[in-house]
Amino acid sequence: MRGEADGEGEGVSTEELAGRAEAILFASGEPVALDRIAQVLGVRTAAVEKMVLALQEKYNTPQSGVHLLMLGDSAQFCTNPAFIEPVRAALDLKRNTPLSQAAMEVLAVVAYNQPVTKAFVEQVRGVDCSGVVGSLVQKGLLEERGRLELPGRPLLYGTTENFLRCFQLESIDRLPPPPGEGGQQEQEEGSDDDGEDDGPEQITLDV
Amino acid sequence: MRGEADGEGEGVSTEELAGRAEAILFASGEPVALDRIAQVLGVRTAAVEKMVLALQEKYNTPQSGVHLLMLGDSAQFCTNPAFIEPVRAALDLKRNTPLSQAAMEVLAVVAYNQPVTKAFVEQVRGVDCSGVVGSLVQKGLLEERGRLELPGRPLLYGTTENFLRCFQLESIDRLPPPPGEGGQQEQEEGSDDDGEDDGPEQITLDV
Amino acid sequence: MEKLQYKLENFEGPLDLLLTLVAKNKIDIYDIPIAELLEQYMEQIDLMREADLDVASEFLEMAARLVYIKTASLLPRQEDEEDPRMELTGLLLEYQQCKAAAEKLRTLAAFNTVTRPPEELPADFIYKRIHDPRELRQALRAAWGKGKSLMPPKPESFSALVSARIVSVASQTVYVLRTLWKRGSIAYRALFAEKDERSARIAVFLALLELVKNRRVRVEGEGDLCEVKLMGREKA
Repeated sequence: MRGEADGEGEGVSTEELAGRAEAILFASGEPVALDRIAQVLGVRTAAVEKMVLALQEKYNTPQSGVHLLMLGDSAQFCTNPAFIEPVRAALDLKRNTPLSQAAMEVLAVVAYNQPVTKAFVEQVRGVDCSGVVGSLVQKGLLEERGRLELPGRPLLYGTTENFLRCFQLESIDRLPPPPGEGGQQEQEEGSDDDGEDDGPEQITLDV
Repeated sequence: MRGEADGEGEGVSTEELAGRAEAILFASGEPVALDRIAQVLGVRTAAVEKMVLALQEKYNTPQSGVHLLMLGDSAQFCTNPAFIEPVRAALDLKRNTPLSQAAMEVLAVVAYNQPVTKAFVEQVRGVDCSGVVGSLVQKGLLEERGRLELPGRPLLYGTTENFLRCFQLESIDRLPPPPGEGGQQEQEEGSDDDGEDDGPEQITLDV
Repeated sequence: MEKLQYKLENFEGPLDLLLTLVAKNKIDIYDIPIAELLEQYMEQIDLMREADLDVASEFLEMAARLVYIKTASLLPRQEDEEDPRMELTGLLLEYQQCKAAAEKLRTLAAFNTVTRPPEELPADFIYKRIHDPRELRQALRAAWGKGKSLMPPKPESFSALVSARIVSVASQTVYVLRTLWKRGSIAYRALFAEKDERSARIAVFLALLELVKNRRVRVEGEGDLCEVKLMGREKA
């Protein structure tokens, strides 16, 4: 086994050479130059080209999970693009962790007050929200909605269609009425709903 | 995309399902639990087992560059062991330095008694093992397995799927029977077959 | 007994050294001549010291242990009492098994396969979990109190530094109860929402503790969803 690496292609069957090429291509996540394979296997590049063609014939069928691509003078195995969704589902679910409490709060503040600036959200929550807002945009729950015509022209944020889907809302008007607490924001739209006995006046505190 | 994750295996041909499984295994690179594949494809784990067996039949030939391994309840693609030299040569991989005697001893104690605490390993070997355990975790041969509900809540360690691959085991049950007690070195060979009752409990110490 | 010259670095530990001595001298592991073994063991340790090498503490610990076993075995024993050497026998057997198991594993070790790095797929970050819309309401409620209590202090609040008003716990007990009489329950944070002064917040907190202790109110839930409820009167 050892000697072969330094490269004498003779004495080794074509099938075995093709297997070696296949192993090399598989193990490398990146494209591998055919030259390089030829050098390692101790054969001509033309022979490697032939092997790659044969491998492509074997792999590149609609049902195959793996395809072999030629990229210039290199070859690379990759997932059959037709199956990208199940692959994502299998590998990506980690990314779909439930929203953190912080994310939920930011989402709520935006949902009930949109469009709003990040500064507004931060004022309500009293903490920096850049990271959370960014990740909610990435998750497709918030989106940019233009800029506020104020010094610095801060970005405005609102909720997305995907947000409505995740929270099973037909439209943004169907948000549950906001809690009255905190005293000042409730005018927005919430407390007009009758059943909410925690209306703003009830929370009025005597200091 | 959504649909597949929640799983409707119906309406999709067996070949296509096998292709999806193949794609998932290929793209992951790491061992993937059959359960996980089943969940994503919306089929039973038994069906995935069948697919994996079929894929193994397709891949695990002497000439194939790629083999499919079962490692515990997971499957993983890797290169055909026969072609390790050309693969190393092409990818400039260093030969693995063989594990030290200390590392082998720690691995042995953990493999036969897992999950175990470091204190247990140290008791058997009579020396501090922190460094060795740490480096085995780093090498991906050992992993943390939660904590023992004892004062100090010590970490528990077990072997990984990578361990199974490196030691050519399909599952941890396939470890050779542990060397028997009373153990002058010669006795081990004998106790291999009949000595089933020298089970791991005899190595077990009370921690 | 045959003289042995080893280097301690060659041993995995004191048990390894002992096993070597046992093997070299063909000692019956179930009937260890402890005095002789101790003597040989100490010789090795002394050689190490002469060579000016650090002797790992484990080796010294084992020496102490051997001395102890030797002493104990000189003392008369009750019939049912265990031979003090048995513990050592047990340790040696266990370690012997460990070494044998390591040898077996070594024969299996191959390291002859290479796996593939995970494919770098463009990630799909779109959130897909389904939530109850009421969670938003809850979150908004939790968010609201926060800003009030965590925002930088208003200029007015600095006047307190000068006038340092002390807020009594009694007044805040009344405040908490009054709030709860009206509402039945309130988010924990909301109780503090309008209390800008530190002394007021402390007083509210102390009042709350007092009320909990006297079973007038109950605090439920955790973190930001924590609710304070009036006891004996559920919210209508």
